[in-house]
Amino acid sequence: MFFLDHIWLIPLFPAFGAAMMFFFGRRLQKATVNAICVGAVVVAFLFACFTVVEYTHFAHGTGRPLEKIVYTWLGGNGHLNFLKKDGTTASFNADAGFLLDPLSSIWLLFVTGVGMLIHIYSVGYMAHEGGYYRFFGYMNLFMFSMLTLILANNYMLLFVGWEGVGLCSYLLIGFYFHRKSATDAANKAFIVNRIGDAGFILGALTLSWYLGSFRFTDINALAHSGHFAIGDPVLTIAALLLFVGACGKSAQLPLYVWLPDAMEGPTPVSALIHAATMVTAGVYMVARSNAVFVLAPTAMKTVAIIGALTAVFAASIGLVQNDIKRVLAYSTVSQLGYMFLALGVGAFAAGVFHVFTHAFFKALLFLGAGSVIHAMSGEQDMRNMGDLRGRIPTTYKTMLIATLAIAGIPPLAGFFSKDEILWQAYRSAYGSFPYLWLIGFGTALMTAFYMARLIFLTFYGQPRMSHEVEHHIHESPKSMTGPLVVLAIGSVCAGWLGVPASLGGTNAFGKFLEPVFAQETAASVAPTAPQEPAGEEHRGLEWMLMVLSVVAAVVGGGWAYGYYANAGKGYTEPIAVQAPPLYTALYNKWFVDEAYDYAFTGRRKIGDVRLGAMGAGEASSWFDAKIIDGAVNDVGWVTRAVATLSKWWDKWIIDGPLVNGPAILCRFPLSPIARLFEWGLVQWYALVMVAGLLGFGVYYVWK
Amino acid sequence: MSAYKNDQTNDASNRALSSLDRSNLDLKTPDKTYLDSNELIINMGPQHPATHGVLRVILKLDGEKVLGTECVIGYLHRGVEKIAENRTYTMFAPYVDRMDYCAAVSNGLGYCEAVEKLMNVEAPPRAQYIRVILTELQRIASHQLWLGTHALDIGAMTPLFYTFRDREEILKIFEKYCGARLTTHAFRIGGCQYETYAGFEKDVKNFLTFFAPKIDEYEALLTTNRIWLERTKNVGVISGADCIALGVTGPVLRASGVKWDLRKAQPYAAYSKFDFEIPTGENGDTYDRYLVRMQEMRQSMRIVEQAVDAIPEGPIMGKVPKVIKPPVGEIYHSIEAPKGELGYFIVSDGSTQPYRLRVRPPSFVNLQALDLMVRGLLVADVIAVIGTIDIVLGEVDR
Amino acid sequence: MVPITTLHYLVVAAALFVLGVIGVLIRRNVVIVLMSIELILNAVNLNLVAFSRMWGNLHGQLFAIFIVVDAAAEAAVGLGILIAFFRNKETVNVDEIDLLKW
Amino acid sequence: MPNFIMSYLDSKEALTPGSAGSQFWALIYVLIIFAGVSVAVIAMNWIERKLLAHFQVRLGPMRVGPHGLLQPIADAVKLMIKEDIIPAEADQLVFWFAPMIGLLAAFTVYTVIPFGPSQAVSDMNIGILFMLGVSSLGVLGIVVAGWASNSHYPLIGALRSSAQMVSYEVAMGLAVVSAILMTSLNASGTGTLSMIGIVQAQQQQGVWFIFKFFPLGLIAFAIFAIAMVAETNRAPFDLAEAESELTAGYHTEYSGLRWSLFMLAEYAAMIAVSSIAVTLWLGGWMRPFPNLLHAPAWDFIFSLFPGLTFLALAAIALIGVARMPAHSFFRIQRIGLAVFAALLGFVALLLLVIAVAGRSADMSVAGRFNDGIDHVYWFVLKVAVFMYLFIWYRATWPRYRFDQLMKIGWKVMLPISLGVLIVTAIVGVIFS
Amino acid sequence: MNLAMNSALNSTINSGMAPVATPWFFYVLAGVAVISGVLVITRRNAVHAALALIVTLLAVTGLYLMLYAPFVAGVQIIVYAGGIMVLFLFVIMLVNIDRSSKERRFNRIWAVGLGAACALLALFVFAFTKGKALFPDRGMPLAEGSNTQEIAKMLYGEAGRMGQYTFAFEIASLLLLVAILGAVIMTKKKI
Repeated sequence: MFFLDHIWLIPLFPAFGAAMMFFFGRRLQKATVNAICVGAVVVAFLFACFTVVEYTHFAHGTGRPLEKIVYTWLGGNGHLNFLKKDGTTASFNADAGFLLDPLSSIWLLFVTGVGMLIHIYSVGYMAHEGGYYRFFGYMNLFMFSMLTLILANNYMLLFVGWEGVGLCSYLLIGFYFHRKSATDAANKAFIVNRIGDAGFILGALTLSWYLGSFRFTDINALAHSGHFAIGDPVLTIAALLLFVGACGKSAQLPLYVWLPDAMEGPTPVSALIHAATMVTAGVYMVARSNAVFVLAPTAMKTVAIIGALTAVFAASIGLVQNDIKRVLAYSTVSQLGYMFLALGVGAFAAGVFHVFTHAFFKALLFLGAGSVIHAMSGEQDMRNMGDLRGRIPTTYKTMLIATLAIAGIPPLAGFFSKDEILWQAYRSAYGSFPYLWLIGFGTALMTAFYMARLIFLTFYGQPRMSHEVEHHIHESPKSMTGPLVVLAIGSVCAGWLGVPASLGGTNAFGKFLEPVFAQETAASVAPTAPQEPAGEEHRGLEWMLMVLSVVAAVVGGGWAYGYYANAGKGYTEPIAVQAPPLYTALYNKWFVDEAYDYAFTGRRKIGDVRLGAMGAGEASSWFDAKIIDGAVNDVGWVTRAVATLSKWWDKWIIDGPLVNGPAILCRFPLSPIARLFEWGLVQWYALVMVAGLLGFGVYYVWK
Repeated sequence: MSAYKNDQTNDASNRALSSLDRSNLDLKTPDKTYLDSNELIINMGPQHPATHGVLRVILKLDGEKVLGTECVIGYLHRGVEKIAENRTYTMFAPYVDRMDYCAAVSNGLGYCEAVEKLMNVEAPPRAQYIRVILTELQRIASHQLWLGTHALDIGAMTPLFYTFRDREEILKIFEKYCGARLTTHAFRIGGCQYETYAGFEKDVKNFLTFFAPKIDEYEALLTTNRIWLERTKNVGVISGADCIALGVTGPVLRASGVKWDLRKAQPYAAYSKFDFEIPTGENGDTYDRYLVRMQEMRQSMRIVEQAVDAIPEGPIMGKVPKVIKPPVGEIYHSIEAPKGELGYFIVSDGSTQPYRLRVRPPSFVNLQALDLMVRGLLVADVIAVIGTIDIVLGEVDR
Repeated sequence: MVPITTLHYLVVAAALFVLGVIGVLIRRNVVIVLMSIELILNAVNLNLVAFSRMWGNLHGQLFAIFIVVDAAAEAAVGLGILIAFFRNKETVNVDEIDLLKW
Repeated sequence: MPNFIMSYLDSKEALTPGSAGSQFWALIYVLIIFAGVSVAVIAMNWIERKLLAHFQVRLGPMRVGPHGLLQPIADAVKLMIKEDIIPAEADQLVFWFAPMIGLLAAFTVYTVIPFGPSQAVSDMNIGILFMLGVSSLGVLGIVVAGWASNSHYPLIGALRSSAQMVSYEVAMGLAVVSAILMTSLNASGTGTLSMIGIVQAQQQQGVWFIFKFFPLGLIAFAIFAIAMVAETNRAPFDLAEAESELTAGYHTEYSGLRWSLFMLAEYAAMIAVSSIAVTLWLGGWMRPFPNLLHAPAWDFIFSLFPGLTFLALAAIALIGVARMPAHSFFRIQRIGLAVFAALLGFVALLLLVIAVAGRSADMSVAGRFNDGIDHVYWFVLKVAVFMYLFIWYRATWPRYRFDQLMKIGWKVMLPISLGVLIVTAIVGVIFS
Repeated sequence: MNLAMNSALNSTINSGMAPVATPWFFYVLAGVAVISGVLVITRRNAVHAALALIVTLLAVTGLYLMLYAPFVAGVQIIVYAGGIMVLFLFVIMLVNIDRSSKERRFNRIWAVGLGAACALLALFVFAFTKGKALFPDRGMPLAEGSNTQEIAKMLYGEAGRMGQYTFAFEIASLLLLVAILGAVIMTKKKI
């Protein structure tokens, strides 16, 4: 039980690395930085592995959570109390506590694992960048925050991690702070995340106000206790608020806008934070709060719809983007939409499974893209690439695998997880949502298309880059390709953990997670939607759907092949040819950023009017100048009028007979007498003394 | 004014060389730092018993404390250097005796040696020895005069009479040798003017035996006298570095711990043949200067003793033409006069008269240190310091 | 000749006292004002000693001695103030000592 | 003889004229003392010059009279007929009478100096206080002289010397107080400020106060001896007239008679303070061991001393005559010196006659005269030692600097004298 | 002259230790005191005024001696004439400015001051004439010879008892100490 007892050490390893970088990083050699930071993550990964192994022994398949409270961080002594909704008081209590259950085990493993790989990759990728120690310090700090997030046993500590990863995201997006676009992107990410964070903290507080605790175990227990009806409005509101937070962190509509811009950061950062780990924090949080969501079907539906819309929306944008990282970014958003779709339809396990597989292939894609960019001397535009497959073969191969995986080609990882989601959407335990399936299906088609487009534009066709760049193209170092290969293996194999029963698999992944999600199925769902046995009768339908999606993938890929396989300089976009307005809309990301600029930030005017934050500023400025100041000025005018009157009164009445009168009185008859006593001539005072002496003398002599 | 304020203590080590900057010394306007009636500007001299002649020292005082001084010189200016340009080399020799009239022999030695060097002739050994003997006797006489007047300045009357009594013996020897007591003109270019008289050696030896206990007598009066110690210790302190910066030489320099004596450093005449030591002081205060001069008298006696014993026979004049016409050129030659480095710079245009003659008088240069030495001290110390610098106004003004 | 009685002394003392008062009241020089105060104190002393003689005991003389002590203290402090004042204003005229007037 | 003359002489007690109320004799005494002190000062002038010269291996005045004996007279005449210059910018009036103040102060103190038990103008109850007070008035003369000259050096000199005198007065006064304390160590426990009383107290206690409570008395005496040198502005404390610094100090602008008055005052003050020292610590007029050697025979032997001293002086003069070169040039000098020797011899004879005549008649006029001569002789002898010391100091020591002087006065002498005073008081209480 | 002296002699001898208290002395001393007192307040030059004050003080000292108060007289000389007045002269020389001797001697209100002082004098004269009978012709007997000792006894006490004025004496010494410190601190240029 050593590792379980010392589970709190896992986040501390990267924290140590970050602290070292913070205090001494400037003076350290690169090798030392590597040793400390990468070493810390490696140790954390190994520690995590052993911990999970021990946990499986501990749980014995029951999935009982392991909760370890290190110390009480906020409240807990009874002095910090609050009033619950039902009128009873509860003690505000936030622990520095750690919760390990199957859900967090999975996250723990892939966060540390993928993180470790990306750290190793970064050693190569960042070798020639400035701020080396800074980068790794931020990365380690991110690892610490993320691990805190996933190991937290309550919303408050989770929020600490949540904010920590937000901070690290901000810092790393703005890593090239000398570039204005980078700092702008960082600010954008930070601000958009703030919206989500506000929702999250409100949701968490609402929950505790309602349930009296921040602890997941307590909340789960209460939610399962049956005291709360399904559709309880407070829980619905709380769930929706939490989802707002998830939208922010996981880049869902309408808060997804920061993620594509976040590609300004270094590519490993994009891979680690903005593809594999941090953006899944929202998924994790919703999955973690599943008990609450289950009691709020409205919220569930919202999640599902938002997820589906996000998926198709982002995929559509991804169809026409030219920046290789942006394509991947929209792909990420789209895939996150898939996950939320899964969560929304109640397929928590499927969603989590997709997170798991997605972590591999998306990290792989990003790292591969990074490798391509590395090879292209920093070029990110796919229009200037082409015919790279022979020149950077390892990257090509691994990226191809990842593409196949994300497109859903069996038996690669994406196929299993995506089809699980689609199947669940079509027919989940909570109901049937064919239209959502349809959206998902369309998205899958688009996914296949844009991913194939990426591959063809990058690795096939004719070389479109300049000669200097072409001359410099080279395969990346081992520290970069190594992780690619490992991740490629993961992309191939990860899916096999969750081969559905319909394909003769055991869905071990779902089984492993079952304890986390099974209870509410039993507790609350059963009455409303009777458990349908995963019967044989649906297997045909399921297969059919699988075939359809595979076909969609192939078709999408085929289209892309048709259009892009031989793309030379000045190739044409098929959509631009077929539907130029649509292309414009897609190319400009549906004008969402512009809309936000008009509506929220107010950076752009509609006619003469500015809306949004700046508009509010202008409006309040106008209000201030015209209304407030006007009122003040009017008051001033009144005051002046009164003052004129008062002055007249003062001058002619007060100063006249009342003030100057006595003064004149003093000056002529009185002051000479008074001045006799305060003359400033010492001898006068002595004279007064002599006068007194005379007076006494005369009195005594004549007495 | 701040420069003065910092000089609160007598501790001269606090005073950096930068205090040499005398632009602060504004004698015209009184110090307005605080309204203080104690601020005085006083003329010490030119008629003053303690300025050793016609030196005028303008003292700016805060009460009794000296804020600054300014020496006004020139009351005894006779244009010696200008006169040289209108006299032949031989004719000019007596004039130099009138500069430091307390050490006329040394002045003559310096001049004669300078001209000899210019002409590239050498005085014969016997002349060299006679020169050494007379010059060292003159050094003793000069120091005696200094001791007497210095002690008198500080208030001890008696040493003056003692030293004058004993100085008389030296002057008698001079008188017997060349007929003059004060402005001797004992040497000529190329050697000595006169052969020694019969009994010269005996007289000198008699003097040495006579004088040895007399120095002890002086020292018995002063060296351990408490009041003398209080008046001279830590008074007029000047560091060796300051001395060098100001060009101060002679006993003043040596008392500040710099072992610099031209008799050793650039031996002239016959000095390289004699065994003697250079006494030095440590603190550079008035007391050290006193001790150094007392020691110098003893050392001079040693030199004279050796010289008298080893005086060779031979001619006393070198091969010098009747008409002295040095080759065109210039020469600087300096000797260790009793008061410091006495230098002659002669420019010859090949005629019988110097084109230009410039004297580096030790008194004049040493007098510069007065301001540095007395700032922050009291008026009474100014007297002591003027005495201890040992100036002769005839030499300062020339 | 009239024998000298206490009254004679008192008359002298009164004369000195009045002279002192005049000095204090009309002289401008602070030093002289202080001297006039000494004059007043002396007049008082003379009175005390005369009465001591008259009553045949020494208390008057003792008082006179204490007044002398007091006069010494007064002179020291008064002149100290004067010096300090002079240093600041370069005047010893009492009618120019009027800083507190405004 | 009128009564007012004889009544004093006939009185059975040995009283001073002042105490006895004899105004006539007081006047006589005053005249005698004034003349005597003036002569002494003039003699001092000669003695100092001669002694100083001999210290300094020279002869000093030799021309005016034999061995310059008439030099003081010549000096006096010269000073008196010299033009009395008063600087134009000086304060005429003050300049004129400033020397008088010093002279007055210096001479007034002689009214209470006891040359003998009755050989004083008056025996004041506050004698020593009077002496200190009046001698401190001498400062005024110096200050005023320096101020009136309206010149820098005299002003500085005046301020210096007045500061010096005021400072040393403190230590001096405290030393005096410790001696006065010793007078109260008698049966009644009351001391005295009377000069005669102080000497008598020494006689009663059988010890000179310099040896009392050894070394307390000696320390107090030493402080007084130092302070009195400073008080009279003599070397090594002669800062006020340090000729090398301030040309001549406060009397720089003075010349002629007025200058000589300053000299007179200075020497008179020297004698006066020496007299205080003698009175307070050295037994005043008492001959050595009056209590041990009190037999009449001893009285007689000691009463021969004045005559013998003059005889010795006459002998010295005769030796001088004999040593004169046998040259006609020295004839007048030789005759003069011989006459001087004869004069001294005559005085010696007279004194010896008085000593013999006054031997047995105790209260006779002759006896009292004899006693008086005796007392005055011993007193003057002791004072003469101090005068010699003054000259010796001057020949030997350099001059102190002003700050050193002040430092010694306030930081050394004052604490020591205070300490001595306190310890004396404690010891006195213990032993009385 | 003879007679006067004789009578004086007789009277003094009769009264034992009486001082020479003739009226002539009194009138001379009183006259000197008053005249020099006038000089004190009229002299333009402060040094002259100080010298006149010294004369006054000495005259008053003489009066003390006539009043059988030799100790007070001694104190007067040593403290006043020898100490305070030297201090005055010192200060006058320190603050000696030629300006002051060329300015007006008297202030603006001199007439008023003089009037008040004259009124005071008139009051004194009136009081003395009115109360003349109250003063005895001769004083009570007062031993002069032991004056100092008597004063000492009153000041310090005797035979182990504290004197009547011991506390006053101590306080006076404290006052002096304070005055010394105050004067020193005030006159120091830099504390």
